[in-house]
Amino acid sequence: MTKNMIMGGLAVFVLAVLSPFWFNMVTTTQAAPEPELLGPAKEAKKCVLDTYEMRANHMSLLDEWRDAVVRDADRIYVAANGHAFNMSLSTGENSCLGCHEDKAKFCDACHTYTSVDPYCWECHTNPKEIE
Amino acid sequence: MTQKYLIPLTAVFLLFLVAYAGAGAGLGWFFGIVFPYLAVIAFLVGFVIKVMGWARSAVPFRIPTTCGQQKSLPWIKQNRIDNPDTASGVFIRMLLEIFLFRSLFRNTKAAFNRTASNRITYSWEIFLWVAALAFHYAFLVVLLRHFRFFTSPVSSWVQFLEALDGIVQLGLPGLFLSGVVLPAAVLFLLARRLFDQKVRYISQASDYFPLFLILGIALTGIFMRYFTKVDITAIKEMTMGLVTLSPTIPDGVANLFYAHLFLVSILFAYFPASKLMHLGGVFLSPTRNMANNTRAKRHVNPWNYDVPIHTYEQYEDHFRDKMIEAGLPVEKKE
Amino acid sequence: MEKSRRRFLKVAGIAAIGLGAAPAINFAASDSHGPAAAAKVKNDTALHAERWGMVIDIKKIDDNLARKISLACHLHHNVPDFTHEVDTRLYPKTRPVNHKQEIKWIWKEKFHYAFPDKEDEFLNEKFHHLPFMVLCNHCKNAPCVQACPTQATFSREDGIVMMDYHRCIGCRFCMAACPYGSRSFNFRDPRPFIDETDPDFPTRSKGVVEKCNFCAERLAKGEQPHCVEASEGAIVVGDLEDPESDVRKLLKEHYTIRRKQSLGTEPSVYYIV
Amino acid sequence: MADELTPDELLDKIDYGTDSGNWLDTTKSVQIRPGMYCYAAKPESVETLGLPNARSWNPTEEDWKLPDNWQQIIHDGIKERLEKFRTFKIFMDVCVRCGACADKCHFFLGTGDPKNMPVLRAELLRSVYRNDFTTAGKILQKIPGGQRLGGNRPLTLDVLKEMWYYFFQCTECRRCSVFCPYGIDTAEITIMGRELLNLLGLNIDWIATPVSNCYTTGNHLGIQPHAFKDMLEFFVEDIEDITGVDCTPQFQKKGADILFVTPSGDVFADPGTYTCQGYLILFQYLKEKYGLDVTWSTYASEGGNFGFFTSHETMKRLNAKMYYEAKRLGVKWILGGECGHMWRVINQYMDTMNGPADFLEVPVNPITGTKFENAKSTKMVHIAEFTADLIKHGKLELDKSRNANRIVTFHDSCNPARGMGILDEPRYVIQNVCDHFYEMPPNTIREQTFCCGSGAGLNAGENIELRMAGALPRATAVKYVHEKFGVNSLCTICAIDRAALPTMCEYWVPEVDVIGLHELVGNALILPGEKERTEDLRMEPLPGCEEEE
Amino acid sequence: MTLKQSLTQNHDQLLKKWFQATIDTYPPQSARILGKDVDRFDNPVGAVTRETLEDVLHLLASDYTSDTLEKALDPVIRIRAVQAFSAAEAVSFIFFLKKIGETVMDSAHTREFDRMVDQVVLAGFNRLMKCREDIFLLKATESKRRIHAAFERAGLVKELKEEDLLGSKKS
Repeated sequence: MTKNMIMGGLAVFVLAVLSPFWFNMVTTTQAAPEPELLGPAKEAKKCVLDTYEMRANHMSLLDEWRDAVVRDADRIYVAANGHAFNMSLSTGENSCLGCHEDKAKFCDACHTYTSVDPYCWECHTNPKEIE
Repeated sequence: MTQKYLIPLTAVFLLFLVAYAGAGAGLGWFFGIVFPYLAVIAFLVGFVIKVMGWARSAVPFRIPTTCGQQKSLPWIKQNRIDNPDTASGVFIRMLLEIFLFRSLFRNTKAAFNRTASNRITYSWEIFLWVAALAFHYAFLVVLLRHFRFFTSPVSSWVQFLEALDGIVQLGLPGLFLSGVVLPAAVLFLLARRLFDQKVRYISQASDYFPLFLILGIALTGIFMRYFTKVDITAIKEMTMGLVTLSPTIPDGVANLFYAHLFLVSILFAYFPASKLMHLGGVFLSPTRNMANNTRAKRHVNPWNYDVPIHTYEQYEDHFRDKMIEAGLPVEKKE
Repeated sequence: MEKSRRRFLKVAGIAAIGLGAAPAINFAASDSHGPAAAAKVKNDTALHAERWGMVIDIKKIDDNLARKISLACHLHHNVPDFTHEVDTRLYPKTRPVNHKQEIKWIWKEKFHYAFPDKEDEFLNEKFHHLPFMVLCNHCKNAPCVQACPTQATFSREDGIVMMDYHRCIGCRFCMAACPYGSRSFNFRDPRPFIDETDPDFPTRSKGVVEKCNFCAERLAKGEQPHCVEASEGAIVVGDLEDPESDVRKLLKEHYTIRRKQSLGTEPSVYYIV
Repeated sequence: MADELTPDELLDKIDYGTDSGNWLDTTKSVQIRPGMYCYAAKPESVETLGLPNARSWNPTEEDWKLPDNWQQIIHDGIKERLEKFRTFKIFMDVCVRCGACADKCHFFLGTGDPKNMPVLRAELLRSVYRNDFTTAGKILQKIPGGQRLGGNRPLTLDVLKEMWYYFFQCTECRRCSVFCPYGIDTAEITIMGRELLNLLGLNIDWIATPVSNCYTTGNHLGIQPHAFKDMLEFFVEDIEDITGVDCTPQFQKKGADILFVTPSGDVFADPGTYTCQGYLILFQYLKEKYGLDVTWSTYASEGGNFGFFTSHETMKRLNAKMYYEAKRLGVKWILGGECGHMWRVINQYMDTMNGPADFLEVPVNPITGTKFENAKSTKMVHIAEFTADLIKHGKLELDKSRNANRIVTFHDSCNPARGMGILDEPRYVIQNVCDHFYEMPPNTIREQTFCCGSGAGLNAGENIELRMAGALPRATAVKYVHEKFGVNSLCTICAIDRAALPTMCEYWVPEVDVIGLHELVGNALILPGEKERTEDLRMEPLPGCEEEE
Repeated sequence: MTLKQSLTQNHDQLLKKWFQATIDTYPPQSARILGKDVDRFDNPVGAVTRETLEDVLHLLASDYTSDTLEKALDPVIRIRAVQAFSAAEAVSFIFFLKKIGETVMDSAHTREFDRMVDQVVLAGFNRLMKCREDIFLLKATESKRRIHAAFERAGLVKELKEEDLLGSKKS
């Protein structure tokens, strides 16, 4: 293998390793989102878990919920803080989207940012989207 | 003998603790910003120096290992891949070597015995090939998936890869296959080093260390995703800070993440000084990346030098009488 | 619930073990944060039964009512209608409709299809024109439950044969196992074919089987199933194990038949003829 | 091999422990065992070429009479070679010790000595390289126990002795290289190791003396020109007895078409001599029928090149004679006889070292018109290619029945198989001169062929145990076809094979003969004007001509 | 039950243990490879050892003479004769059979079995000596074949001395 080929390959490799750096220089970068609390959520102030726990753990909670609802027919979640919630993503007042009205601003902002694409919305509907 | 693997194991464990405790003690800026930058620099500089060093050495001779029929008479079928005489053949050979570990695969053929002539047995070796392939591809997928932390908006190819990797749609957050395959393959490679006597005998501490390190990286990653859970929005804010050269330490970055990042940084920094450089070496091995065509096309040795030889004249001078007596032709009759 | 999960894990294999354990670890951890442990409970108003059953009085149903019943169910459960014209503005990429595909939860069936074992050469002519409403029988010995490799279909304690769409992998073993043809498969994304989506019930996704769920979501709120409400008294649901219940009273008073009884699946849907 | 044990200890060994220490430890001096090593080079032989540190020494003695600065010499030698050979540098750096090569080495399989695993053979040098030439090694040196951790070790006398012992237990056959995911060629490392050892005068006599002979006399055996001619003339007499045709060859003929070079083993050692007679018959046939003008040379009378087993420089010095003589004689191109390492040198080194051969023509077979495109730069054609071409074009009259008593299998020699790739040409020739041909099992032929166990200069007498152990894998395959198909002839195109395999066969499979490809051709070829043959070239009755009892 | 019956009955167990013990005379790093039961061409030592031991056990269970024993032992002894074993090490594997016999078979047969093994050992020593003689003979004939024969035929041999034939030991 000639020296030029090696140098060429090496240059490609270095560029590839540095791609996260230069790629963000040549493209515009989206800033980290700040989830907004709107509507009822803004007033309620109390969610199922505290904020950090919710940010880190909500997917596991939802996983628990769906099993409880579908398999055990339990539909009410009495949280550790004493509040009762409707174990539903989108139906009813006391459900997730019942309180956090704006899915785009509440769910999607972070999900899009971190490339999380849950398949929840393939079936569950956002009441707002249904005219 | 046991220190060969106990020391690396302890080392990885200590490194983990140092970062975990260090981040807890407010040294997040070091483990999250300073060390990762240093590691990337060490990785690139080390890698380039190593490869340039290889490139600087000459390739005096064309010595491919030929694993098939040479190009000879037109009616004899040449094995163009295993005994290539053209650049395209070499290219395919290298492609198969790099992407499918073809030479390693040669190990895996079925075998037959005296007693059970029809029984096909697969040796332990096929699993070496399977595990090696699984390990490298899983590692690659894991690495590429992490681009979701370095691009914003996240590129579509990353999302496609994630969808592919998460195709089983199991659990929440969804299971990534690479997350299962990678540790499994590492554990196999580790078990092989520990329990196969011959491999154990040839293994050095420097063979165990990267395995433990990668296992540590994989496990911390898996823990963050599936078990202890972390706030990835905050983490991405931090990683994006790193790659846009405006580092920040946002609130809510878990200590486990610092440990994960620190182990990754160690891997990067350690890479150029270790056997992991086979990543670069596999492209450069002259026994694989050259065509077997020296008889058709002259290969030039850059440092070729003249050597003293015993010339015909010297030879004839020495044996002239005997040659004449035997009736052999000579240049000078005297 | 723990029990059923564990059984599922056995099926799902090693890979899932870590995942399945994950929430358990989480909640052990998160529980310690609050003074009281979180609890999952039922609605106060929920309807209960030892074993839910249904009695359908065929004599009270005419074609009109049958259509109404189906419509009520399908509308509220977002059951797609593949004859529906797709709104190309919302779903520009949807391929043309294949009218052979059909998804149904409760529908009108001819007697000799619904009760092939009871057919008789000299059967009373009227049977041939009666609209037999058929749906999932919520069998006591449901063959579909046995067939499901992921336990996406399971028997609830109250006798309802439920589907957990999250778990369905679309293998369609259940469809092969069901002797009543009560199950339908989503060969394609159903959403474009739902005229008016009911926000109170999720839709399904491509590659998932679906069927009647006995309106479990309504029973949980203390409401009667949609079909019962729409049937003008022709359909009654209640507890088969309770001798005082409406359904038991009807069974006592009338001669009833069940579909393909000889198979031993023990359907929970009875027909007054 | 394990340390010497008393019988008592041996008997208690049924529950053998698992851990047996670190191979890096050379605290106990390496055990150089009789039967496994070759005698040291004689000082005279080393001196002939002016190689350094010629002296009389004995490997089994404690003192190897090394120069005072021997460590420096090796260190500098490694350094120089790292710069000169990318192979060496990369092979030092990239091995991951996956173990794929471990059970591919015939010496490991035959002797059971774990240090014969190719990876460990290379690690002998690599451990020193890591210690002296890598940053990590230099850092680890400063930490107590760090050397052990990195698998590094300083170059001590014991390490040197171990290197000598094991680099002369490698036949540079490259079988391990076939299986290595990075193409690491242990043969290449052995070549470097031997070069380094030669800097200290640590060669073996079985290499040094042939090299010295070849340099001065023209061939490994030191056969002087008149004796060389006598030998061939003696063959001519034999052939005349058998066929009634005079095949007298030409020597040093200026302006001949082709210069023929073959390993001197074919001229002087049985059963290679019969192969040599085969060449003579072929050339006579071509001369008579087509007027082909072939000349031999007593100056370039050695195709083999033991310099290859000494150092690149020595290889070049010996190899230079072929082009030198071809130029002097003004031939068109060179034809090479059946030989293993000779062809590796010709294929991979010759043109680079001593070319360009622009004074020669691109080889064209004057009889068939075939242009040997694959040899258009080196201008040197393998006789199997040449004969295969003749047969393909129907230019040879062959009587297969004369080889009817031979049930043949073909042993691919390491160098032509893995350093060149000449696999199908000899098979084509065999199938055209014999009726019965059977292949050995697929994992023991072609590129996976097992070495004869005596290549790369290890074909001595004193190390016969090593050779027999190393030949075991090859013998097992031969035995298999012998038992299954009644194979009685092991055909090969390598002079070292012809010298080594008869001994191997005698020990492991006594009923099998070793035979050269052109011996078979010579038997089958119908010479113009020949009398009815009753004997083959070995003067044994042809099939159908056995004496009535 | 006679000893021979017992041998037949315990054949598999005896073979398994004996093979393992024999293979364990190699360093453990090698023993794993040699002991694996795959391709006889990729692993001739292991395959030949197993086959030979099996043949010997079969022979012991039927009729044998010291000649047949020697013949049966030949393949494995032939290998061990060229490996770096001392004479004691080379035949030691036969003695292992005594210990294995004790653990596997009825103690009533122990003495008889021991005597049987002694015969095998003697046959083994005989064969080892033959193999070693073969090797020395090969050394001599090989150098003769190499040059001597051809030279002699050509009448060129004048002063080849014994030492020259055997190499350069004196150097």
